[in-house]
Amino acid sequence: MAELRTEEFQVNMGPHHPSTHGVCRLLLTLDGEKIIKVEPYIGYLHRAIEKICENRTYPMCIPILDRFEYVTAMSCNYVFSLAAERLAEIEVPERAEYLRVIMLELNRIASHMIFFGTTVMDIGALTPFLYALREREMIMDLFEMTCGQRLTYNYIRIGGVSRDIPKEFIPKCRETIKTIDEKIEEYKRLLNGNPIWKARTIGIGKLSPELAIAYGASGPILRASGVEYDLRRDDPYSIYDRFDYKIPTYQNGDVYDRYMVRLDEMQESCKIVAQALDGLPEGDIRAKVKPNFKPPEGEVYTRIENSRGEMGVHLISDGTNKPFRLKARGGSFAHLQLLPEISKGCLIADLVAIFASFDVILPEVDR
Amino acid sequence: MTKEELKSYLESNYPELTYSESGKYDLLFIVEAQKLVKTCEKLRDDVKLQFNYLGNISGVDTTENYLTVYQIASISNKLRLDIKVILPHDNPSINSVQSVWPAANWYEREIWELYGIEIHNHDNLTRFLLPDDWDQGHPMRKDWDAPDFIRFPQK
Amino acid sequence: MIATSVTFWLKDLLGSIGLSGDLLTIATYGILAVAVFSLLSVLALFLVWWERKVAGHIQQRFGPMRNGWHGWYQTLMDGLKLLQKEDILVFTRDRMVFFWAPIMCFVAAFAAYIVMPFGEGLIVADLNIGILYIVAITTFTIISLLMAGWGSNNKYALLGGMRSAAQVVSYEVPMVVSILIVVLSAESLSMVKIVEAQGGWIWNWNIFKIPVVGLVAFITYIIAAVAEANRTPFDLPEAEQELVAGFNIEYSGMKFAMFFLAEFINLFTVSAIAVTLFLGGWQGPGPASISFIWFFLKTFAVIFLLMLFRWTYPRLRVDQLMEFAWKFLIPLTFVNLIIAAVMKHFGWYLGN
Amino acid sequence: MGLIKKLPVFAEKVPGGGIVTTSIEQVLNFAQAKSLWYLLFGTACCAIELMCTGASRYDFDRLGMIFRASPRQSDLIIVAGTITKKMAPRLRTLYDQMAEPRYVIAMGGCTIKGGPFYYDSYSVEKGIEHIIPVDIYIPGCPPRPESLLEGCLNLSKQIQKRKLGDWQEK
Amino acid sequence: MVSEYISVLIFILAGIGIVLFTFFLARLIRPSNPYKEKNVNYECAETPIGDSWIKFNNRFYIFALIFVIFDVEAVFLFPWAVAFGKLGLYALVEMILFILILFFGIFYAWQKGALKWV
Repeated sequence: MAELRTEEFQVNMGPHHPSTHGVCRLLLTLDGEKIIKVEPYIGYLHRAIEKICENRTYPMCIPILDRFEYVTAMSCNYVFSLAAERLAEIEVPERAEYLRVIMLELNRIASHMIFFGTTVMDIGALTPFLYALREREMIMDLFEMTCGQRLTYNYIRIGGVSRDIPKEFIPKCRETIKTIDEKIEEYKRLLNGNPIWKARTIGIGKLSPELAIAYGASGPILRASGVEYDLRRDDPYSIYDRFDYKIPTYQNGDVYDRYMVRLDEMQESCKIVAQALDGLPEGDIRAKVKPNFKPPEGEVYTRIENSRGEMGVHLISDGTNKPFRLKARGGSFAHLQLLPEISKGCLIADLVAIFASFDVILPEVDR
Repeated sequence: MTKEELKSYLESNYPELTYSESGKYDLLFIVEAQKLVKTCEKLRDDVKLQFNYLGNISGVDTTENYLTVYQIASISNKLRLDIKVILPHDNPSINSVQSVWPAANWYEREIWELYGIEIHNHDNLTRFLLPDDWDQGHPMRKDWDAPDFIRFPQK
Repeated sequence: MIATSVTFWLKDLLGSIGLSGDLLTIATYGILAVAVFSLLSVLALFLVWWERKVAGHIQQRFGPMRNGWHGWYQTLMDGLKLLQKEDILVFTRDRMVFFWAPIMCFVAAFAAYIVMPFGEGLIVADLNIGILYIVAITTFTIISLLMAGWGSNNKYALLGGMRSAAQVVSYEVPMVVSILIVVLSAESLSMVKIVEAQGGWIWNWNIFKIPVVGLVAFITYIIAAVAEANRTPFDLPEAEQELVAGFNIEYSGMKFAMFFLAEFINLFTVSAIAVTLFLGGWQGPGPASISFIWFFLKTFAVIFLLMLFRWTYPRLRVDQLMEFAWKFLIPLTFVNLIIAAVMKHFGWYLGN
Repeated sequence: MGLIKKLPVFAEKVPGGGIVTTSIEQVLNFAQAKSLWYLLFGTACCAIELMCTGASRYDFDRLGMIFRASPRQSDLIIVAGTITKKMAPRLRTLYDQMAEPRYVIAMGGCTIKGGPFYYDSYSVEKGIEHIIPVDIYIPGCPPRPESLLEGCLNLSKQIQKRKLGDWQEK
Repeated sequence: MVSEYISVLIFILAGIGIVLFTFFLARLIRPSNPYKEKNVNYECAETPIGDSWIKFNNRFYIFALIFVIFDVEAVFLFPWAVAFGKLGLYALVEMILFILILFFGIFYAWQKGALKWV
């Protein structure tokens, strides 16, 4: 075909756009429908969490960090508590560790449910979104009966957890993870055989393992590119070494693999929760921590495996009751950076699919 | 490689790195600002270490100095390491490690914006987290103040 | 022409009060136009409500519940509300194009109903080029969408309009060729004749009458029709997740309502054509006076099928959509047409 | 244009005209109140609860509320989540671009007064009422879906109390 | 006596009339408050960059061109289909040839990459 000269034009995608999952602005340079260039602009949700945490005592930081990554608020609670515990060298009681694992894994499932729903919706199927949220509600019920909140929990505290689970929790939790496990099989049946779904996801947004590592990708995105790396196993924390679970890894690094990794991960999380419920010991739920918690001077970088990859907290203490510096690191920050690299030359519809498959959540980027 | 082995390996093979006691859980080494990029390249290309993954870069204002802390990891060898650079309080500047880990791009932009640390050899230093018409300086600095920012007294 | 035709009945009625000549014809068609419009408004209101109920039940919720029994007057409220909405006129728009696009969209959808046989004798005018006329007039929808996209001077709208033009144009060909198979079988373009040719038992319906070929033609027609009506999985022109709202992004109030109305009228049109061409139209047991019931039952069944598609499938990408049309659907329909012609020539048809 | 505003003036002169005005007013307000299409807009935590409210268990569609992605076609903007100083002008733009009559629900603590946590933050807008006029405030961090539904029902009641042509004043 | 095709004209006029009437009705009761910020183009709450009336990517037009060929073909096929019974074997063979020639056309376009999107 002879080259006909056409004009490139620039379109703003966001900050108010249904598929940016929040307030991210992508400045697209387009030629027809083809994307020449993507420039992310962030900061529309920059709430200065790091600055205001320097102004709070340690226990007061936990509810603020809830809002750092509200879809998996348990992880935020946990990573901060872990950092503080490592600074002050606090031993956490056995039962608290088990409860933490149960909550973290349930929260991971809830977060992946949101991913599943929004991704499938962005590719055009509206119904699975509602199915995913229906299952998520069951987990919300469990959280609600434990800590009274649906989204921002403030449950995992320095030295343990805030309160014990009620009696009805265990049977209900078993039932929930059983249902969810079945439902995930149903999702797979619903979508994986669908030729449109396959055409829209397989081979789209390929991410090579080298590029993924160079750009600091982590979590499911790294695993979808064929790098078997999971901080639960490779940088052990809590009691994850006691459970038997697989680390789902796929090789192609496309949208489909990122989606499959997360679906499989939900099922693995169900397994971990079941084992943790079996092994749940009796005992204290919190170590003795003074209300005016003052860790000794020092600094620590703690990282855990969140549903969006490596979530880290760099905590510097100067011996007072307030953190001297708190730097929160979320997986999405690195992933959003990766977006311009792999979405060159694809169509708008693909960009939406890739963005969705990264499962970027904006407060984690903007903080 | 365990933590102790890594520490002794780094101490024997990397004279430019000095061990710091303040790191509580992970290893923390201090490097001079001029040697940063070279050392990082060496760490990344070292076959025994392969620190190919940059997790995070934090900027810190200690009121006497500025620090940038690089949290790096090796995916294949499952190692963790923190590298700290101490910068002077007047006109702090540092070389970009973007050539070593492309991931550094945004972290360095953030440090440039929030701490006012100059980054050399960076390809895209533009407004980032703050509003486009922001003119109130670098908010993460400890001495930063603004009318609607309330600082609580330290106990 | 049968005397039971509603047009002739109306003509008689108007003739008896003293009208005659051209004025009589014009008055007759004028009254019928208003009648068809009323019917279509009610149908569109019902279809929107039904769509929301179907969507709700597929998604394990209820859909509208609060406004009347199971929300039966919900869409009426929506319409009344849209009537009260401000009409936003973007400064940079193209005045004429922006204004005429919704009108054209509605008129294109509305004018197709001249030749729609709702029942035996329930047809406005049995034009002898019936089906060709429908194909021609509904194509105006593309132009209106393109006009809407261009006239708004909005990049998302422009992309939506361009997409819809490319899409409808591509799916026009398989649709026309699928229709040709029926024309070949009935040897007429008149909608009434096509339906009458399918009288008698169920195997006289075109879908069964031409073994296999008829079924394939029906399926290709439905696929093309879904694309023509801009519904999922081919709803690219207004893909919410990609183009925010597509071609109608700048339209508000009544102008948007016209697009909305036209969309659902088109949905009914394509289903009614599918019924007329392939599923025997009004044919069914019972006297002629209840034939319209059969027509509506069948049409609603087809619409229900299209709704199921909409709420279960993901959306195709624009290049995949085009490739599917040009590389698969068009060759398939042409091969199908050749086979149908050969079968017709050798008389391998069922029935009649 | 805007003839409806003059209707009460005419109607007063006609005997029984008041009844006509009132009934038209009631019908129009009822239609508005029963068909609130909300703008798909959320910034932070509250957006997740907004999503949950649209989903199966709570189901906005029951009340006749569906989401529209374009502000031109929506009646209601549910400001779900923190509005920062960078986002504030964009929120104003969005509000400006909505077709009247338009309503605003401020959902969650951040939109009411800058949130329970961000009172000393340099980048958070302390309440959206200095950006756009608000009809309903829903407290909570984030509010539960039930309270959002309650807020929407209250808005619906509020709309039904309006006088003819009132919405033009805003 | 006008033919029944006048119905098309009447329906189109009636359609336009009905829509204009509803627009008029809406004009009576809707509020109207245009101001500068409201009437700028919506582009995800940002100010639009540049005009959207530009030389657009030609992809869309190529499909339109190919479509014209096929639609003209369909127009030829309609009379053939109607009169098929009377024409016999000759028409059948003729039309198969005609379709095949067009097929070569589409394959040519396919080979040349005209059916590829990007």
